[in-house]
Amino acid sequence: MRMEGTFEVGAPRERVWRCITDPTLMVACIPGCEEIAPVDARRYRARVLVEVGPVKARFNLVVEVVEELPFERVASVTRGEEGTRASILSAENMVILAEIGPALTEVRYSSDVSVTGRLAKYGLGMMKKRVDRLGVEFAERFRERIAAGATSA
Amino acid sequence: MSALAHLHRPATIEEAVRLLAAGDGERVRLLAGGATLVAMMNAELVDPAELVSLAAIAELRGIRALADGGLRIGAMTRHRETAAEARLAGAAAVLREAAARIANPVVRNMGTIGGSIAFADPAADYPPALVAADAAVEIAGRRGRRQVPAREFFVDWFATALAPGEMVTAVLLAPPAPGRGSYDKLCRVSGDFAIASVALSVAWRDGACERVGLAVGGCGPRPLHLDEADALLRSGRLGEAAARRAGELLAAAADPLEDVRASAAYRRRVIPRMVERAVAQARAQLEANR
Amino acid sequence: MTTPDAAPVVGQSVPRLEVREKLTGRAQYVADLYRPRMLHGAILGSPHAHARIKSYDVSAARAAPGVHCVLTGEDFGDHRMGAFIKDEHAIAKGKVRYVGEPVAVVAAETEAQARAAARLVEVEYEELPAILTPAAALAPGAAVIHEELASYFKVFDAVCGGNVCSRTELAEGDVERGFRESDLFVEGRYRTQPQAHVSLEPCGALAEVDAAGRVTLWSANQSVFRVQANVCESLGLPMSRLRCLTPRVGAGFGNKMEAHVQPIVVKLALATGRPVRLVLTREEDFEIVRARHPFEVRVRTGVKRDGTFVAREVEVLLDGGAYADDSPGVLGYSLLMARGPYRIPHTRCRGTLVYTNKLRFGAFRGFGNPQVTFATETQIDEIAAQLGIDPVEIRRRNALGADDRWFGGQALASNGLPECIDVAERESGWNARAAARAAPGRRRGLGFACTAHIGGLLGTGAIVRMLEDGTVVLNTGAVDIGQGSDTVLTQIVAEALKLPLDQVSVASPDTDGSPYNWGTTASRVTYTTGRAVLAAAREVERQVKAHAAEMLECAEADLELLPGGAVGLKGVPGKTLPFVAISARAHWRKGGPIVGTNTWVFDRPTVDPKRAVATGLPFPQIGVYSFGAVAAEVEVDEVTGQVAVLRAWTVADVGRAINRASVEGQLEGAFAQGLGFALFEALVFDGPRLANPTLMDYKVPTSLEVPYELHAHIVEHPEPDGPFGAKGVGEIGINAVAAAIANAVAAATGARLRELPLTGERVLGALAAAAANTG
Amino acid sequence: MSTRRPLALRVNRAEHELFAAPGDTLLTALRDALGFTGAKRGCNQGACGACTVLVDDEPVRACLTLAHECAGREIVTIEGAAGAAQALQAAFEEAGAVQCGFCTPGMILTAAAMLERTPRPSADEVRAGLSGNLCRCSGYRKIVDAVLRAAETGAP
Repeated sequence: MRMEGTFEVGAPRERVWRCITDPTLMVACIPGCEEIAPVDARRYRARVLVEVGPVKARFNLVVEVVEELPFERVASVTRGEEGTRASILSAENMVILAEIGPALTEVRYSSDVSVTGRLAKYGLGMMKKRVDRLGVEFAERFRERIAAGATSA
Repeated sequence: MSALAHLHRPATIEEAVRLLAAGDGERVRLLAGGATLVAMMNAELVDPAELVSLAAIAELRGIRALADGGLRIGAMTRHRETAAEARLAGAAAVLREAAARIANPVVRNMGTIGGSIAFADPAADYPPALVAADAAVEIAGRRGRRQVPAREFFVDWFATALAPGEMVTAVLLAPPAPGRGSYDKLCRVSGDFAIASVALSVAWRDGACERVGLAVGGCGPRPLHLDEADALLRSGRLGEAAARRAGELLAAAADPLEDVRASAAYRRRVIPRMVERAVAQARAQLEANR
Repeated sequence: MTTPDAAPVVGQSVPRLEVREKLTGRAQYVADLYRPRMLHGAILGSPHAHARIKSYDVSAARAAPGVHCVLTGEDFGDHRMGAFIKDEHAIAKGKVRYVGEPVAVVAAETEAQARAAARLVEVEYEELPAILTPAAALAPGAAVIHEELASYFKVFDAVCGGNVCSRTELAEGDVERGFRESDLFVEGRYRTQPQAHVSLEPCGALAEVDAAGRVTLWSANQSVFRVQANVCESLGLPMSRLRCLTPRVGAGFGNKMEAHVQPIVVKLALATGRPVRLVLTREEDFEIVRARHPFEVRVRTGVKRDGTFVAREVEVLLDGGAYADDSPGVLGYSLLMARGPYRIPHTRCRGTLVYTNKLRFGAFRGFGNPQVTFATETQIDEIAAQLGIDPVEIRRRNALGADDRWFGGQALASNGLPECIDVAERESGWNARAAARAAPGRRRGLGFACTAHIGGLLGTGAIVRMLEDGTVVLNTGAVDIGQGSDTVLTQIVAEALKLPLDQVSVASPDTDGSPYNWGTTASRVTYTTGRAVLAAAREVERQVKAHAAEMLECAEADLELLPGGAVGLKGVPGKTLPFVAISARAHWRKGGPIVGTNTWVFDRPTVDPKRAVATGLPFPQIGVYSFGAVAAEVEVDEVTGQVAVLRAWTVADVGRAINRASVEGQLEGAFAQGLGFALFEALVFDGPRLANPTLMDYKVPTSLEVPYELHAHIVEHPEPDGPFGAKGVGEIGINAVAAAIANAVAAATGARLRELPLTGERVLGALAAAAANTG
Repeated sequence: MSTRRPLALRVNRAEHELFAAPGDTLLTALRDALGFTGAKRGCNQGACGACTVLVDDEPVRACLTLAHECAGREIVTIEGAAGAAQALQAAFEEAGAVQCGFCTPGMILTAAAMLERTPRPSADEVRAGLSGNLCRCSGYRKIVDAVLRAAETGAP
């Protein structure tokens, strides 16, 4: 299942870069994200609540940055499972920043998400919609945060 | 392993609401006919700690006429009963036809209208029918009863206007009006969820449309309905041009799924075609009645 | 004189022997078996399509409540199983090759405990690139799914390497010359989808170990002997240590022929010393057993202007999934069927079977024939349309006749194809078909297609034993999976020995006591096992007569069997001996007791090297040919493109129908399964993962999709060496259904679809395209 | 964690005492606790119909019904077939409507309830009435014929 999208942020690319690499800010932007904590230089641990209709699943994820080109792009892989091990999630993610103007940055993101286990039985269409919407919600929140000047950097 | 520790069987709505309020919407769930909830429990998709069975609450059962001639369909009314209800005639027949298309005879014998709409599967049959019929949903909570128009009840994929701790107690219909109600479902095999469905409810008097309700199921997070499309059909007297335009508007407003049943593109494509057919059939009946 | 007792039973619609137990709920399937102190098994499936297993941690699972045993690939030896290529471990070892592949198994006190514990097994993986399509598998530099393929044991001369599991070629004549001599050729590419068997009973097994360490295994299967071979191969167990039995089986269609959970269950029982049962959930049954191969077929046919077929070239590409299973057989068989039941002097068929990181594809009713028949039989309609010849007429002109040979060179000892065509044409009202009977907004069309199928393959045996009281027990090892073979074989014995049916009992298949039987597959039981049964019954007759001759002091040749279980001296009324007298004596005399046995292996060569060239074909002898024709009437909804089948006629030459109702039941059931294949059944993959492994999302036909007007017609052209002339019927009914329906859709709409299933979406698209072309 | 509680079920006109967890389905109780294995687990999602039993004369999916919801109700499984169900058993045998048999108990009980409501159904009514009970073997033709046959012979 693939999720992708593009949105623009009214901020210089370097600032956007600092935001997307700032775990505190990402907690606030990722829908359902309850916690992010760095494990080491390249890895984060995250807890995310995914709600699909009446079904709620809390995933414990590890995000590992596999490639980082400062200010331009970051590739990561996500692995994790529900607390009960009932579903397993893995994803390959890519975020690419493009400078459109001095204070305008385009964020392109894509993620190949694979879920197996109980949630996988739940209907492909719904999961896709849910994941697409997560992307849109993320973009909205991210823009809001940047507009509000919220960055620890 | 199921975490279910308690199965309550309250005798009144108030008691059910009290038991429900003790949970957070995930830990405690209402059990109506079981057709959806138990299936989800078997698939380990939900794992409630407590269930509140509504089976023993007399007030939730059956269909009765209201003082104004309207109908009150209790939340625990089985699809089979709704499908056989003679009073759901004329414009209200849309509900009866939708009930008759749900799943199969055995599941219709188990599933209830309250359970179905509270689950709010956008590909289910009742939601577009209730929206087309402009029904209202009666809701009970700690603070008493309230009514929500069906058009506002369905909020999102599997999400309704029910607040935490609230339950559906009935579906309310205005007094049945002469006219035509129809429900057309496109699905892979009989009893499957809809790829797309068209619910149409037309009330007429003396050969003139008084009210038109048109809703499409399976093509968005909730039943697809546009006041503008209803108005077009009414003012256009169910004419071909109005039907075409209404179908186009609905297709443009659709946000269909891409799933194992069909592609989003196909769903968009069939919406106007199914709408035109449903309207043409209504028009033919209206003309025959004239 | 015929007594009511001894009315002929062959050809009659005798009710199933076991029908009362099925009607009253007493029939026991594997899930209905409970043993004292029985544990329950559960499986942890792989979340990855392709990964190396780096480590396991089973400590949490072992400590979970009720758990007796947790096993991973490390607990299994390095043994592999497979019908054609031994490439599969009992559970994943070293690598996982598809999502859902068992990586760890648990036995616990309850099913819920076992499932919960399985999830606690920690597996560390190193992911490898997932190969999800044949094209990706064949791409240069593609990750290799079976690195040790070259070293695997193969039962045939497999042409393999890289991700190619096998390549097969079969050719007759000179195809280039054939195309040069053709006036017209038509070419097309066709695709078919993966279809799930959906036997209503999910796969399952129950194993129990005795004090000596010998295992008894009950399982849902199509062959106790294949189960025994698979389990022992994959566990490195001597076959003498495993006894395989079968309770009632809730249908198979191919998915219960080779192993499913049997090796796992046996291993768990051995590890715990307790009986262990594991019945798959419906979802697991979808995800980890097997399914029908998706095919890509390219067909090019050259014809004369008068409609005579001259040349054909076929190329098929099969996605075999992660393990070979029965795939090499399916590939070879599909090529053998790609010429169809027609004379095409110059034909060349080539096929490639590749490994991918998906669920294994394997045997499924039709065995590759429905896929190629969809391609070839719809192409014939295209040819007919281009030449302006009636579709039935062009088939009749090219149909194989009595003196023709099958592709590859095998002679046909019986051939009812021309009659099948006539019957389907007549019954469907083909020549009176009208285009415009449909309601407004709907279109109707009638479609036609032909097919043939083998019944045969490999070894079989029968023991007919007469008891002291003159009744008999039949023991064949053939599993009745619901198709009714126990009844048919009993009818054969009863007819041969002129016994009432109730004096023949059937022994349940048992690897300890039954003669070898390859299995309930390849439409083979009636023909091959029936032949053994008949020969064994004849042997009983010989022994009975030998004893009777001593008793009556006459020559054996002067004796005859009398109805009701007796022997009499020909022409001398009153000089009779009932079986009870003969058998009782035989149990005390030299030459007794009376036991008739027969074993044989199907032995007619598939390919005549003087006529055809074959490489990589895994079955040197295959079977005898049944023939069939299908006509289907459809209605297409112009608004949605949805297709409904209104009426259908399915005709088959089965040699001789031993049990008419059973034969009709096979043809009707096969039609329904073909209808699902034609119109909506499809396994959908989301990347590497099956997206619809439930009956909510994967739909099979209900009683409303299958028309009530489904007419099965039996044509009888006896096979000379078949039992009472019978040949196979299990699969023939499915092959031509999708093609007939696609031809009907084309007749109704002018839209030609080359990809299955014919969903509303595709038909609506084709309708629009057809309208654009003509408009 | 769920604990098993005592439960009295009336099955096939006899009282049965058993223990069942609150989340146990009627199917689990019938099969594992009481040994009525005629109800089959085909999908556990209500989609196949192999588990269909009668509760107060109406067909239900035993896999979607909680056992504790059935206290005080009259449950009939194929093992307790009576009346129309018996006529159907005979008709299924005569019509050759049984193949693997896995769908048969659910099919017969569904048909029995249908015949109670519609004693003389048309073929299409039978098809609609059985549309929630999957059969993968027969193509349904002989099953529909069997129900029509039972309706004829069962009619007063």
